Amino acid sequence: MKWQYQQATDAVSQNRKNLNDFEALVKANSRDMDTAWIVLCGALVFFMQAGFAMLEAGIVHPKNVTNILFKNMIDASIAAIAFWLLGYGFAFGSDSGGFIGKCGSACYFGLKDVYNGAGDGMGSSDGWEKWFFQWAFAGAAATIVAGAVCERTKLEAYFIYSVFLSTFMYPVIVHWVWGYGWLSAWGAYPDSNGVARPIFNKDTRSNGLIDFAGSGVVHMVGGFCGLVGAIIAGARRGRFGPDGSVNTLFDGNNTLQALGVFILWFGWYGFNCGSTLMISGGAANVAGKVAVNMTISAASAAITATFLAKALQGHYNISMGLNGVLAGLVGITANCAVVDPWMAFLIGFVAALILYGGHYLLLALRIDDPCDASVVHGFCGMWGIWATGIFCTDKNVQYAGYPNANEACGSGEQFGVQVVGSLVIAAWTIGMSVMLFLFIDKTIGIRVSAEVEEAGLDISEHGVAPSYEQQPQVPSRLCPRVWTFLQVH
Amino acid sequence: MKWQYQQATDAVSQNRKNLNDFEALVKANSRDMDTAWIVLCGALVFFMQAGFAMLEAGIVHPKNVTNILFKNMIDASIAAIAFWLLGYGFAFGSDSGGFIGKCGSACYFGLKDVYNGAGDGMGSSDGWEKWFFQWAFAGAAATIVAGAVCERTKLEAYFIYSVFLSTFMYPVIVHWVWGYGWLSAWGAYPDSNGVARPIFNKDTRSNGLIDFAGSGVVHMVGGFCGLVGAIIAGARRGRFGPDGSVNTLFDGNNTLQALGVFILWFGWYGFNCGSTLMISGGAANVAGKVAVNMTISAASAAITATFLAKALQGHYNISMGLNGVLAGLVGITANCAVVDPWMAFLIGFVAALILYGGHYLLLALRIDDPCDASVVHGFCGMWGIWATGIFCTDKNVQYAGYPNANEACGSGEQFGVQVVGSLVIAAWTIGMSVMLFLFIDKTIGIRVSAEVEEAGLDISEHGVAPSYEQQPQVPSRLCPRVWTFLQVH
Amino acid sequence: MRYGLCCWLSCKLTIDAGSLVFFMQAGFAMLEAGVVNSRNVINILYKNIMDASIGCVCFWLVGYGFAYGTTAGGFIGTDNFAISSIYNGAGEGGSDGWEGFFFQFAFAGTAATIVSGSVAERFKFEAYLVYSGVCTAFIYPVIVHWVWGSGFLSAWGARPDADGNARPLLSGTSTSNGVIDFAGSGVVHLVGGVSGLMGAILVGPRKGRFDSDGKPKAQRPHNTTLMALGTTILWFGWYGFNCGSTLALSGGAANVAGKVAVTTTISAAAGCLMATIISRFLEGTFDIGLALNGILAALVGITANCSVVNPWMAFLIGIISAWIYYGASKLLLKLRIDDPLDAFPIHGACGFWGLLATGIFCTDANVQYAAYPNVNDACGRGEQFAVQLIGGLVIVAWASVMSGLTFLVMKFVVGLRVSSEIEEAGLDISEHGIGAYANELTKVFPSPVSDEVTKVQVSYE
Repeated sequence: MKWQYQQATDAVSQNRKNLNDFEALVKANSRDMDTAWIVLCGALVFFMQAGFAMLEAGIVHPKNVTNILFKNMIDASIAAIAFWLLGYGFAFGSDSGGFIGKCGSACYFGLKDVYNGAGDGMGSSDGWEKWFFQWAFAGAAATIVAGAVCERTKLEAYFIYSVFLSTFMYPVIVHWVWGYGWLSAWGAYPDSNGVARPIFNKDTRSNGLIDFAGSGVVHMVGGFCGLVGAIIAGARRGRFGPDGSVNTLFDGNNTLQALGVFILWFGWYGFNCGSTLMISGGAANVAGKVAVNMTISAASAAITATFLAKALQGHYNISMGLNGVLAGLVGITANCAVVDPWMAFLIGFVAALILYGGHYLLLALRIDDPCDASVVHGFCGMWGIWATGIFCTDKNVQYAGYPNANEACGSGEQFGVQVVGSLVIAAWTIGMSVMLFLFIDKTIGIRVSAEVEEAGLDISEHGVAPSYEQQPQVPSRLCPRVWTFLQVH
Repeated sequence: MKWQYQQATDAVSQNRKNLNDFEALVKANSRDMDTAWIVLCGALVFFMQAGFAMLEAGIVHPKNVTNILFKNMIDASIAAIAFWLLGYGFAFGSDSGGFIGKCGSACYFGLKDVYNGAGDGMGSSDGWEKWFFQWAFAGAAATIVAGAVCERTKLEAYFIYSVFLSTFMYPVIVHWVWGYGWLSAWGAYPDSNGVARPIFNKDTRSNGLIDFAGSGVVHMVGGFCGLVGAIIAGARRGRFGPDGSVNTLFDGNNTLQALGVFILWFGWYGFNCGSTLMISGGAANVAGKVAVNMTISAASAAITATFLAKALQGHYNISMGLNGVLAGLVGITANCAVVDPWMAFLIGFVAALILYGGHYLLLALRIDDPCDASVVHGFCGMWGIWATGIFCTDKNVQYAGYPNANEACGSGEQFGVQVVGSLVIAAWTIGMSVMLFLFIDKTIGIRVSAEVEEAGLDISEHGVAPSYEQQPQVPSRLCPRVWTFLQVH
Repeated sequence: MRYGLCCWLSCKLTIDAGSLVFFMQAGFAMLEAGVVNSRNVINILYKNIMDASIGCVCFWLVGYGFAYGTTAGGFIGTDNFAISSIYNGAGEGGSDGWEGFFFQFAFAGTAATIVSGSVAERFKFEAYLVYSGVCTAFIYPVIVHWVWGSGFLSAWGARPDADGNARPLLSGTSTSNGVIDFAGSGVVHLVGGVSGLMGAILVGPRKGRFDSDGKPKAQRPHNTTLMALGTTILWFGWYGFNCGSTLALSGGAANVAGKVAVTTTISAAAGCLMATIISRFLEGTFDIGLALNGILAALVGITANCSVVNPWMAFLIGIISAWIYYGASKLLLKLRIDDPLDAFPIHGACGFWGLLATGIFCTDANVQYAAYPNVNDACGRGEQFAVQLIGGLVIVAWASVMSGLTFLVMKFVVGLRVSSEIEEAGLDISEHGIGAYANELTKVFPSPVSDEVTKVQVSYE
């Protein structure tokens, strides 16, 4: 009997051992799924660089196309080096007073604490893919500005701006909102058990700022920085007549614009869906919901902008429609995980109105933002943050995986938090950019000379021939031979 | 002793409990993987919109480029709203007599039964990602028609068509073939145990229509609808001379066409591989097989079309080669999971022949389909459905995960089912589109005036000068009303 | 259950990554269309579409068998032609291997398409199609077999020891690794680059590329928008190329994929910045073509070693890649070799550098992390560098001899080069029946156009 008992006990503990192995395996699989998801989504987000490049190349005058392409290419590269050496450490290193990351128990300068085997090898990742995903975001934030200051700024000025943004200005906001900063939902103030608490109330009744995929962190930063740059650089020559009239300098290349917007829309599925940061444990469901909401918001904004333009301008204005898509996407980015589809529809609708109003507001203020980057990304980004407070429900916030269970949305507190958060982000961005661009302007100068601007930046900075506009007309490309064949047979 | 026994029993049941937890965890992991897979593939399918836009912009005359880009942008948006509010409910709601989905035990109008926690949270998804994936398909079906009716139809007519197709015409066929409709392999007629049975035979000996990723459901619908539209709208002015000659109106921009085709080919891997609808339970193997088959078919069709054109026309005609890729992809779409690679090679080969024959057939019939959409998507789509019946093997059908194990392919019954199914789809599509386009023609008119067509749709409908022509004298694209307003204030 | 779960993960990654690699075809097409003269654009686009198609058929029928079939003496695979051992249920619950073929096809297409850049604007279309078939059917698969299959250079080794554990050829024991070429600096890029060089030498420079003194005339890419689009698509696709080369996700391979994404990014960025600096200070202007090629050169340089180096090494590799690209490009001009797309400097020279850099920078801990099968100290001892050097030389020898033979045979059978009149008029008119293309192209993708293009267009009218 005793022997039998021993046998049974052995079998049971063997089972438990197998069970533990199995548990480890399943956890490792979950980790691997999550990592792969982030790598793939990160690649999609990177592809948005191609979208921005095409969109902006389709808007600027042909004499400046090479210049804008160059800016788009170089800011992704600068962001990679800057974010590797410093930015990522400022954003996600050990918290220092809720303000910035530093080198403490976690040190990410030069990716120091990301190394082979940094995770425990079973349930947690080594963290390589997180840098990759965050870099793609930093690159997107940097590249937004190129559209606002194009056709008149010095390339060297853009280098300086680009280094500063991805080294310091952007990472600090990331730390505040997505790291353990003072605005973060994961919070800077641990309670006695070490559980993080958001700054507002410092207990679980408050959420901190909810910015799921970066309406504020990425788009507002890029958009407001672009706005400041556009103001300090001043309008392009001839954009505004002495009598206050507005001149269209170039009609734009709609094919490139449309291509750019489609690529951006495509990459945005990586941007927003990937911001679940994992797919295991039900996060994949959230990713699905995010995809639905952002599709509906983009569609709603595109349709609204289209018919608004038709009603007010008398034409189906494709630039407005394309920018409508982007406005809808920017607007839903903060809240894609915490709203329902019908709310997404409304968010897109309002985003299109803001786009329309913002476009004419800038013109009325004589601010020259050729790509409307500050409207699409800045204003609609701010709307996205506010819309989160207006439309979020506490149930949805739980579903999206936010850590504290409370009724901040229902009680309206969340809206207050969102407004405060958006103002803080705007203040930081505007303050830093004013300093930055004024510094550049006083030292090397932000703007190219009038002759260079007139001749186009491609010649002066890139040494390439002027644009195609002197090309001879070619009436038809019909090849007689083929058609002769067809007409004979 | 008894106490020991109790302890052992407890340990065993504890193990069993743990085991159940793990089983649930593994199931949840599978669910999460499936969901993530569908989201990624859906994004790829959406990217095909960019491919269609570039392809079509590369074919139409520059004076109509903005118009075709606009159509591509707006039909994806209209499809999103229409499919959200109604279409998805018609397609996948509770079956009503095998014909259409309705609001029953499952109600998907306005995504009613897709909500946080709709699945059981452990083994099944909430269903968000399914809508996203299906929307991307609906957008693809809608956008095909734009290529067939381009350069001469009113934008408003296109809006009406687009709403109707994605609200009703397309979802009904989805219900028939992929939902629980009367043609579906999952069948409308449950037996006494509630197991679904296809309509033919109503027992497991029959499969229903096999259309894995939509040669029929998506491409035939788009293609035949485009054919009807092209006939009712009539040929472009000057396309056919009075003596029956065929004139090339514009030779096309091959860079854009090639870019479009590459993007489409890329997105098609999401279209077909994602149609496994999951990745767990061996479905990943099927996805791998699908990728192999469709690659071989596309390659075979491209090579065939190339050398056919060289032999018959004396030139390597790139348009024919590019359309060959698409023809091969459309042809393999229905059957990519149920054929072997050598069959895929033959399917692509025949698709290229059909493309070639169809192209000249349309010209001989004086039907003007500028992008050959009805040939590539309609005719080759029908070939895809038939090829499924010709080449499928019962073993392959099992491997692809179809529910009934039988010998329908071996006995040839499947071929009959495929022929019947394709005729039904063609009849529905043609019938509905004739009604739709005639209705549009009798009310608002389907065709722009001769003057507008001559001048190009970009000027009249979008207020922009013919694309890419330099217009130094064009002062502004904006309506005077707004400008007066702005300048006064 | 266990194996199944891993399989689903791995298949998923492989298919996703394969699609990304395939999308690089679009990148190559756009890049090359942007660089070549506008009267040859259709020709280069068509070559890109055809080498994907021909590559697929040839690789399916024979290439994949040569690459991954049962080895014959470590030299070549001998079975699995027309993927006969891939069928439903081949894996008995594991992966059936369909996705493996798909992923490898995407690589084969890449290797073939590189050559089209070297021989652009003067090569006969038929000759290119034949080369493309030979490359994907034989030249490329054999090298794949050597390095990634069970061939004599492979880290998985051709020589089993008594226990059946595969051993690499060099040293024949687990103390050696074989050639480490994680994602194909050598296997894919070096092969494409060297073949392209042979093609460029044998077909000769384009008319007017060098003046009578042998001085190169300035070449301006006619369309920078297309080049930028193509390069960004390539960079995007490269994440599939390198990350997907883990070939699995489970068992920690996803971590390696994450690391690969990081090192790839840092190297590309470093290459771009270095090329920009070179351009500014040696050429006097911010030349976008140089900077874009710097990205590609750095991506090629990191491809072999993306999994076995640390980020700071990736940074150095990217910087050096830009210099190697620049130097090789100048060298070709000195030697009067006309390579319109700089395919050899980018893919050949930097591909070789990638192999060497693996030997220089690899650490044994990193090699283990990247899941190479033998635990040893080959990197620490410096043996690995010798292995990489030998491997690189073997690849260069094979690729240059085989592609040289192919081109020579074709030269005497069908001829390599189009007639002087056709070259003058552009290949689009003669081979594709379409001409006067430039105006439309430059309107859609606004960009500087060289005077030469304008002149040609005028002469058509």
